[in-house]
Amino acid sequence: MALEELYQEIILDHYRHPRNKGKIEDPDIHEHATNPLCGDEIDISAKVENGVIKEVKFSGQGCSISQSSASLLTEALKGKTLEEAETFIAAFREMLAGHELPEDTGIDFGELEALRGVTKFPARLKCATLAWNTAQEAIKAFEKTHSNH
Amino acid sequence: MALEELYQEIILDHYRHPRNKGKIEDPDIHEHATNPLCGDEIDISAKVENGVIKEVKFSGQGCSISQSSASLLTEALKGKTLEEAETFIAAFREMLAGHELPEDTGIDFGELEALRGVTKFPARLKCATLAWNTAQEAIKAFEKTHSNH
Amino acid sequence: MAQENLSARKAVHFSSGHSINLSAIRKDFPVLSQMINGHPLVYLDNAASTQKPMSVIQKMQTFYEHDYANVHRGAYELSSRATDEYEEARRKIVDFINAAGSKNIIFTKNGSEAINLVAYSWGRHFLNEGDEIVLTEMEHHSNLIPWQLLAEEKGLTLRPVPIREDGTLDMEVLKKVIFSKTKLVAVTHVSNVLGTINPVAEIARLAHSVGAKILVDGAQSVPHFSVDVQALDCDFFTFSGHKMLGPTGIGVLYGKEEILEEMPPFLSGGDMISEVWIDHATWNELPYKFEAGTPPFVEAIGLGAAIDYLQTIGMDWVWEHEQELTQYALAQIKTVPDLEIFGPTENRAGVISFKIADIHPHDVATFLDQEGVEIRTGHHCAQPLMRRLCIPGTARASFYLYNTFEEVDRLVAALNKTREFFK
Amino acid sequence: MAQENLSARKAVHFSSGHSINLSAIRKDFPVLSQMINGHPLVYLDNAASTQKPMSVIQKMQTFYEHDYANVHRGAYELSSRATDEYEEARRKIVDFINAAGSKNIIFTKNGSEAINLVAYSWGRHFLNEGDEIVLTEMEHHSNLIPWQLLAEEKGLTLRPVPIREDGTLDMEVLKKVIFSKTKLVAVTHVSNVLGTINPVAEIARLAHSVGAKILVDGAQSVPHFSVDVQALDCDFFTFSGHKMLGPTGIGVLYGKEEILEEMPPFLSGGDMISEVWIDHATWNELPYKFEAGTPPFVEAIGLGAAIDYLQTIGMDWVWEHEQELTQYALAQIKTVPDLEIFGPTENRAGVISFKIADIHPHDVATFLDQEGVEIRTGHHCAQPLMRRLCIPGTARASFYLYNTFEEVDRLVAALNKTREFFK
Ligand SMILES: Cc1ncc(COP(=O)(O)O)c(C=O)c1O
Ligand SMILES: Cc1ncc(COP(=O)(O)O)c(C=O)c1O
Repeated sequence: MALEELYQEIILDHYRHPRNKGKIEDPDIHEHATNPLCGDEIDISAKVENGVIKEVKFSGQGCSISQSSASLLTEALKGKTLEEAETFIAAFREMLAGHELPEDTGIDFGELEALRGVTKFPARLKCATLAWNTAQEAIKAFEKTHSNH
Repeated sequence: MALEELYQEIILDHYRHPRNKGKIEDPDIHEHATNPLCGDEIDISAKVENGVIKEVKFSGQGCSISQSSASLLTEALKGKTLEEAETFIAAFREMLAGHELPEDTGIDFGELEALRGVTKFPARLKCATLAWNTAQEAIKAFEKTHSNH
Repeated sequence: MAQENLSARKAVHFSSGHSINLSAIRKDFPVLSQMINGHPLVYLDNAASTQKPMSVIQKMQTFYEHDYANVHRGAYELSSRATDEYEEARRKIVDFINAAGSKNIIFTKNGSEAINLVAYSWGRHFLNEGDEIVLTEMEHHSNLIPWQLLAEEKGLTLRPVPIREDGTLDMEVLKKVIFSKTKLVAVTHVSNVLGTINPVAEIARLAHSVGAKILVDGAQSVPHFSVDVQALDCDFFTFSGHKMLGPTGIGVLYGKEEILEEMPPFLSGGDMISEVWIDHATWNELPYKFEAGTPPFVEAIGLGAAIDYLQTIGMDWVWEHEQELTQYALAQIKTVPDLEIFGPTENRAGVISFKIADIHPHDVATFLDQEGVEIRTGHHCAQPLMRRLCIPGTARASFYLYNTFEEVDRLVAALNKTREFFK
Repeated sequence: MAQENLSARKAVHFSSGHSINLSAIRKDFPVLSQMINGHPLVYLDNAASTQKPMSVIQKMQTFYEHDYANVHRGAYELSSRATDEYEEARRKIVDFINAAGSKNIIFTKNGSEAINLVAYSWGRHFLNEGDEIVLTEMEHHSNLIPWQLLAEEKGLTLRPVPIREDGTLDMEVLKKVIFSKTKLVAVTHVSNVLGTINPVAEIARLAHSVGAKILVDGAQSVPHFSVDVQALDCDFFTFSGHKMLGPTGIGVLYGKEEILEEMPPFLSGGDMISEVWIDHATWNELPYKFEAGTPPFVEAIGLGAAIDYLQTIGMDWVWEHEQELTQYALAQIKTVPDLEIFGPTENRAGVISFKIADIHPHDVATFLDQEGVEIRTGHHCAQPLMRRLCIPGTARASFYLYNTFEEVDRLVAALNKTREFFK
């Protein structure tokens, strides 16, 4: 049954036991976003040191897909440079869009592979990408302020 | 051919040689109206003495139907009491709507019978009735002011 | 499930007057006979939009194939036909809601535009700083944001009336907040989330007693039971064609003639004018003063066919049928473990909002979709109401004349399955 | 009549690339194969509204029969299909007029609403007392009255640019009236009365040189030749679906993204919001910020099918065909005794306004209708232009891709007959 593809154990696990939930005090990076159509909310905050994401947290409310996706995101981005993070986010969005990645990107999605099932549920795509779009916005905003300095 | 029913000689004659064309100075009754959709304009003015329409004129511009109808109206209403005029206008509108009049009204349309052809051309009904609606408004307005005195 | 129960109901059904056959009705709706994800479609999103009977689809098709031309401005055969059919559709609306005449009926593109028209034209012209608008916590955004924007522009105060625990309007508060400064009461006839039916005739009396006007958002009432705008004595009444078997692209504003007469135009352009100079213009008579440009006249004609269909079935039958479905559904849905229903249990329409345990509504919808059961989830354009209920959204099943008891059973079975999976 | 001439033209026609067969095209339009008053219909009122090909009618029918549900808000199969098709239609518009992306395309109910949106949202927000709007004497009421109302509200000055004797815009005057106080130039791309094609790219440069914006009313251009809104560099561009083979109930506003971003909402309600509290709200992203309530999405999908049809034929072919018809018609109509044509003889679209002796246009139309020839008469929603030409109205024949040379001959024969009768 296709539903099991969508609601894989990893996803349900991250939904029930979200990792890195909360808000970082005095964050370097911070962005809040909503999906006006279904009411999902995501707040992403992070600490950046020398261009590396040292810590990242999320808070918000929403369905199992949006919340587990955010939880998985925090694990995936931690330790990456901003540049790596942006490449990774772009690649992840490509995967959800159902596109094959070129062989040579060398990107390993790890547990995030579990979200691939969403490609079969187009109505849920926005749930899966909300956190990622938010993180991308956040990084862009950070880079903009810092290149202005 | 149906067209000859619409454009009867009487109508073309009244169009080419309109009767009572002009404006009465210092009229007792006066009303201006337009048909916004085709641009026809009609101005009706009249003198009333002891409740009788002594004189009535029209001016304006428009198609053969609207102008001949106005010209015929001036001839029909002259000499009638306001009450008779209103009954007559109502009866005329009934005729154009394609309704049979009850036998006992005793109304004789005379030359106005020529306008009966309009019933076959619904798109032209508004042309034929513009002057009559305007006259009715004018009489109503007159009666309103005079009952208030 | 409950098979005897069901047949008993159906008997009641058929004894109630005419012999209406539900499966015959369903055959009129081509969309219903399809499979979704391997199951026969169960369409339960009627509060968002309803399906269309063949007669409506075909009416528009035939019109495009045989009689199409622009309305109002033509002195030729096709254009006369189009104009006649458009005005005939308007008269059908007049009859359907018992308006005084065609002058009271303005065609818009949807229910929202109808409310916006009143806010922009009447609101901007007649309301002044310090005036108050009373509305309710259960309004659809379309009967809230236009008043927020107006309030901001004009310095008005909005007075939201809260709901009580049972999902009904708090009439005690309503009576208190309506006073001499109140200029408008904007209230939904039926809540699109809770199914609550508001006592709008009584609210109209309260509004009029202080000289205020009342606008009733009838998007969720007119499709489901017979409405008499004059008996309700509302000043404005709005609704959408697509929620009552009609096409998209058409809505209706009803207004009292003397009020519409005094209102300035809203949208302007072709057809709504009388005489135009390069620097000023005068306006056409009602209702055309408010219909600028080429109106959605084929959509209006389609809505006319929808009304014909509803009247053939009979609005009493529609309402009775939905009431039976709703009572049955309320009883059955409640049997799902950890399920909570929002809204009143009695005197309510066929819109049922609920949540199951802490399963997010979006997840519920995806599960049900896999079973072919199509419901709506989210805030239903009523975010303030969601805040009041302290939930991010609900799952919502809503019925119409073509829904069956078996479909309710399918819904309940799917809900049970969902509950199992997320346990 | 002119039979050799005709075949010569047709040869040119077919040598111009693809082998498009006019009678095959005509078969796509069911309405065309009917009799009116005993004669085969000759439909020459395309500037008011065009007929619809089977593919458009059927697209909407199929959608209602198989895929209908409300858009945007659903997490289920049918609603996803509807949303996808609606957004696909938007992308077709993007391609058709070469917009930058979907954010630039806002669906309205007709061309008039698109202009009103700009007047209400952009105009009320960005214009102030003393600012000036330049427009032309040949504007349709829909690109005039919204600016009159705005001018009255805000204390703006309208600067109408006159036309020259030959029906073209007086560019000398235009250059003079555009100056630092000018904030907007509102101009029609093609006149719906005279067929005049205005040099909008040049006017856009003039407007931008003083920091003004330009709104181009494309109701009569987009249906007939290929338009590139970015090449024209217009800030706003508007048009109607029903004038380009699409259904009623749908219009389009194109706007530059940075301008749309800064504009406040116009119509408000469901779908155009982001977060809503009882007393305030925030807005959805473009283009949804401007689409309140259930949009006319089936109509948008129908318009998408119309664009598919036009692109299959090819806009170059459409334009060439209409140009040939127009040149032929101008030459033939002139042979009718006492007939006067308004508007330019060259560089003009297929809209031909004329009068015959002192026969009122309305009478002409009735005569032609008896011969099955359907034209439009009256002021064509351009009363100031009628005043300028000192006439109450004109008779107007306008062409589209399905019209034939034989139909022009039928028109001319009917005109001669009319002339005879009233002699
Ligand atoms: C030049 C022009 N502008 C605007 C319009 C208005 O379009 P709509 O009737 O779709 O609102 C028309 C058509 O009537 C037109 O010809
Ligand atoms: C109560 C209520 N009011 C207004 C609307 C808005 O109607 P529309 O979407 O036709 O603009 C809706 C439907 O969404 C509704 O349920």
